[in-house]
Amino acid sequence: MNQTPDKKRYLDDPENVTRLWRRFVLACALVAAIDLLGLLEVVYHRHIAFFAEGLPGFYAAWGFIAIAALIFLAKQLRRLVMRPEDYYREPGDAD
Amino acid sequence: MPTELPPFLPFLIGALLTAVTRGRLRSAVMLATPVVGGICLLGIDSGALHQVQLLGYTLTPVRVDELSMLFGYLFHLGAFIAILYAVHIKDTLQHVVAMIYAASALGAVFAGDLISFFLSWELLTVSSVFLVWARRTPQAIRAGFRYLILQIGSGVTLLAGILIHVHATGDISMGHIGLDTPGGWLIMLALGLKCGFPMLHMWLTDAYPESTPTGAVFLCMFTTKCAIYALTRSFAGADPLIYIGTAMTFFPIFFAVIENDLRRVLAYSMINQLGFMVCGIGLGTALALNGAVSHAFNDVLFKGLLFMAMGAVLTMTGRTRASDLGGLYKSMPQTATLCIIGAASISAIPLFCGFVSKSMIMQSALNEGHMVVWFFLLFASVGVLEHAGIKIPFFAFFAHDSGLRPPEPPTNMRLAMLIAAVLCVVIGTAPATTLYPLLPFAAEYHPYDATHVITQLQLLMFGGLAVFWMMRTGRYPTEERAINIDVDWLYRRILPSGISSAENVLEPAWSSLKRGAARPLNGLIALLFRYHGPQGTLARTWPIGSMVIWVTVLLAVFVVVYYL
Amino acid sequence: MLHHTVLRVVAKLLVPVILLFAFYVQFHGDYSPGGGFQAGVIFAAGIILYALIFGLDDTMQAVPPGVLKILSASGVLLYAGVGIETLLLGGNYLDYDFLAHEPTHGQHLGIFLVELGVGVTVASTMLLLYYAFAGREQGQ
Amino acid sequence: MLSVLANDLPALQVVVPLVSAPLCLILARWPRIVWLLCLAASWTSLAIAIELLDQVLSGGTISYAMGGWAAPWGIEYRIDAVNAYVILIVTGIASVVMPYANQSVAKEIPADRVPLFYALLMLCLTGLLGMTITGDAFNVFVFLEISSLSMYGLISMGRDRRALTSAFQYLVMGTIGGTFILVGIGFLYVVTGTLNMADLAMRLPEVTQLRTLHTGFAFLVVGIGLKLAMFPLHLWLPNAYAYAPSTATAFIAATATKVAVYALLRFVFTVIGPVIAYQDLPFGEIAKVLAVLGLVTGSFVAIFQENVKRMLAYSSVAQIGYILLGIGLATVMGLTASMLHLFNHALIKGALFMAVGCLFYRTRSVRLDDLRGIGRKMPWSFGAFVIAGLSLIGVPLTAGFVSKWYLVQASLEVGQWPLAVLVLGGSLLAIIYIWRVVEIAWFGSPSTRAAEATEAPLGLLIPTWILVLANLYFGTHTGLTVGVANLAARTLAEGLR
Repeated sequence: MNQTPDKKRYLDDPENVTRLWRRFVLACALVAAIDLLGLLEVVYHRHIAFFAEGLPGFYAAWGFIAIAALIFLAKQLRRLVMRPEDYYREPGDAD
Repeated sequence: MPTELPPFLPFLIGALLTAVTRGRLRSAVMLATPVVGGICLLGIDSGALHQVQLLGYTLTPVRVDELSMLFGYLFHLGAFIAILYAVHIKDTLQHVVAMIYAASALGAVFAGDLISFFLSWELLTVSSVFLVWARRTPQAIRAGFRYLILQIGSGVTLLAGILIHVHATGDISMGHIGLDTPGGWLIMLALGLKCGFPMLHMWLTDAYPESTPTGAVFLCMFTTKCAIYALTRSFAGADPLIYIGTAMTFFPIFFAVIENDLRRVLAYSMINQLGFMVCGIGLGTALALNGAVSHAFNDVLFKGLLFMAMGAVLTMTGRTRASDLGGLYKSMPQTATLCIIGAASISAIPLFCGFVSKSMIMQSALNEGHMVVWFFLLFASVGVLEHAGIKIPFFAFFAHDSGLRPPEPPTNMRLAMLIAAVLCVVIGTAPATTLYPLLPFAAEYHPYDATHVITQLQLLMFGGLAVFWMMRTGRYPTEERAINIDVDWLYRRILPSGISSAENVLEPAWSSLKRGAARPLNGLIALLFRYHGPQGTLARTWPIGSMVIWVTVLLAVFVVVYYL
Repeated sequence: MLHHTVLRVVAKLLVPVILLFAFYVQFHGDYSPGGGFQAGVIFAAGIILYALIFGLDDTMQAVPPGVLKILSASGVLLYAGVGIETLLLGGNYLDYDFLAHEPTHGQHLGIFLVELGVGVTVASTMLLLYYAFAGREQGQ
Repeated sequence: MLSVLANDLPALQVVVPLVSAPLCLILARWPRIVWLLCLAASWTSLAIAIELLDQVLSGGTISYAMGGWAAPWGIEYRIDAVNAYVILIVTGIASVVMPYANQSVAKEIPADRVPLFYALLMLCLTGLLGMTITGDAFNVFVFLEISSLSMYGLISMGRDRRALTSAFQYLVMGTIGGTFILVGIGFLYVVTGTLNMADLAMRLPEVTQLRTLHTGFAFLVVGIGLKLAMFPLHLWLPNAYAYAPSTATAFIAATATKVAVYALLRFVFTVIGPVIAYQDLPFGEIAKVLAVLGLVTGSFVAIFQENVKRMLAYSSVAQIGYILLGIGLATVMGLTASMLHLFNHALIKGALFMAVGCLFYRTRSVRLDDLRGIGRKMPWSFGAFVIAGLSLIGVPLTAGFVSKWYLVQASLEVGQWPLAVLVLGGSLLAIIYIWRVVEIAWFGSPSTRAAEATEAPLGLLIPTWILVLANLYFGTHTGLTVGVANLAARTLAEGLR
């Protein structure tokens, strides 16, 4: 493998990462804000199939909650199913 | 020029030629095969092209209609990409079985009757297992055996189902079967094993990650898609499939979040994607079925792309564990970009191909009034973003720097990934001119309306927000050098330990049996050995006297029974 | 056995008579009780008596096992050959009527030949069996 | 001359091998000529068998009076679709085994005994053909003894010392079986005063309630059951098959039990009649129970065997279970399945034992341990084994599939679900024991014996592959086999309902 020292990359600087993160949060806020416009029928007509869909910020909230719940539950699942890496290992196995 | 060439024939011939040629010539032959096959396919007539008589039934090995054609195109496309990806390898075995594997997949989707379908189905099993074995590690060999046993089990179940179905209806055509007869249930069970129904999915997550880097690409393209094809053809609108499909989208995402091996994450992700398709098949409306098959189409592209990206990482670094990787974007920027395109596609981000097919299924669930199902599907869609959309590229190419600086993979690998990525974007941006005309069922659908795009963006961006927020705050589960047990634990751990404990209890149990005590049931296999093993009562060489006693006993039985 | 003079003398007298009787049973078989099987057994018995008294080696010189093997096979061949001859002459298998210009003669001839075949095979096979067992004892 | 003989084909069918047997001894000095003679004899037999089947299919039953004596008094050779079919199986196998014998026998049997071996082989063929072709009950016994005695001889010529004891065991058991058959025939003679099968069939319905008849039938079934290795009377079979010379095993395994099954069918359906056997007496039930026991036990024992030939022998016990199952069902479909499996199993086991013979030719062993890694050294021989094994399992496109398909259909037809499941389950067990061999012989690292092995000579490979290809051919072209088997089954089942 190529072991020559790397040049410094944009992402190597934690400040840049924080900057990106902030921009991402901002973008999210903007996307969520469109919902309000949708409510007012300004930009587009919002067609919904059932009531929950029509709640402002429903999709955004569901997206956030779903991931949070998923990760929380998955962490609990780990307690149940996680095993050491050599759990099934038999003599003579390659790494 | 209309042709009647069976679509699987070019690949079988290709396999033969691949076996006897070497070097550049072989590469040319391998790449030409799907091209030639595809050209022949373009001009193929529709209808039952070939018929044979067997056992008093009329078999139709080649039957062409829109549904088969869609999968026919798909498999040629997939085969071309996968072959291009694998062409640099110098392993004759792998190349030949991959060709046979593609041929049998084509045989399955063009089979017009159940017996031809069964034959292709079995060939699919036998050829694919070699792609696992070709890794040639002890783990791969064992995983291959487990895979083979389960798949043959699926084959036997299918055969039993076909026998019963044919016996009940007298119809061997490969058409709608439904769940009215026990035969139908058995057939669905067999198909279900191949497309990863819950509790039957473990072979997928067990064997695929053990296969060769290139083999996994083939594997992810054909076997499960054949099952999806068959379910679409034979079980469209079967209610249980809706709930089975929902469960399939739902449970693997939890495993995927905590799994360390990235190719295994992809395998879980695959079950999840298959769940969407199965759900669509269960819904059974024209829109839902179109959604299912088009999602199958797209899944071949983006799942293939992801497997190719991970295969490239595995080829260049020799590892696929999230805990061993990270920071690879510095030396593999092209692979990283292509991987991100695949991740965006699978996450169904607008303008990528996952979006234009998955939304059809979601929309049908809403149209049919399956609210609960829809909620679960929505949950699962966000889950996809987490494990396939973010986790895969993030842990492989970014995250903490592992210090690995592998070069980019060989040109042919990058080219194959590029083709898949371009197709992902093209289909995602212009579905109405590329994918939709191929769809077999009549249903109008426009994915790009403002509501849909905006809600999807909200869903995914906030999902992403949650992921990055948890990562930044340390709530995200760390990558552990560990494995997670799954259903295969039952036969990899419980069964062997059960047998060995049975052996331990057997000796005293046997003596207690002699004393007339009850026999413990769990020593079944050991008991079988006791009687049937080389020294067992039923197998050892008997003294002539004992043999003669048996003769006498049997004669006595006959005489007594006859006298009664 | 070399010293049992009485036995040797009696046997020398008896053996030809036994063989003669065997031939009688053989050739008279188609008229009166008897036939190839009995004749063969009697003939073999005569030789076996000789072997018992005068030893296996002398007997094997007089009646070599190689010849016996061929004889046992030719007996069967004779039997089957008669059948084939009747086939060739236009009859069914072993239909003796066709063997001569007249059915009765044909029957005579047919039975005579077939019984001869049986006699030869039985006698030689009996002797072969005896040689096999006796030779085995000698070898030990 | 040929036109003279055209009407005598039934006699020639038996006489040709019969004449060649003593000729083998007379020509013993020239082993090559002996072999050529046997080859010619077996091929002539096959030609006669084909011609006979053709005549039967076009012109119906053929009757031939031996020695010109008319039927009830003289011995009658009576050929209908059933035995024409079985004769075809026997002569077909003989014609393939005979070319194979040349090199195999030269390697496995001391030179001075080779002509004897061929003589016995031809006698065995004579006996089997005679048993099948004759229409006289007592004649069946005579030919049975001819075939059995020669078989004992053939088995005892195996190189392994255990061949002698196995042959002796078989001798005792076979003699008991023969005696039982004789006793059974005797009982039938007592109640009817005739030995001609057709005549017996006419007279027996008058005496259906006689205990003598029932006892006679019991003796017959047990006696024939011994010869066809019906569970639990199969105990002689594994050793006999395992320690006999390869050629003998291939020939006997593919033909002897088949002819015994034919004898059973003949006695049950033609002589005794299905009405007495299945309705007055519970023959069907007993047959089914024993079939199932044999099927399950044979398969399980096969799984645990360390000796490939013994494994195949136990598999034969299981396969006979399948055949017996079809007979036990007592429907035209069931009988068709049995007749089909009679044919297909002959092809399968013939091919398997010949392939094992090829392996033995080079390695001098049939123990699984010694065959480790042999697959890669002898790919053609081993490939033959695998394809024939697939046929044994019943993979579609092979002959084995066809008969199992019919057997399952037959079980479903009479509503016997569990039997259908059992047939399929038996295939799973077959997968296991065939797979065991494949795993060890292909994936194992070569044993010392395997490391030195090279591919078997063409003289062995070609006949083996002919049978293997026949397995594939009859798996895809079922017209001939199914048609004839069905005709035979309908001939047999005329008395059913």
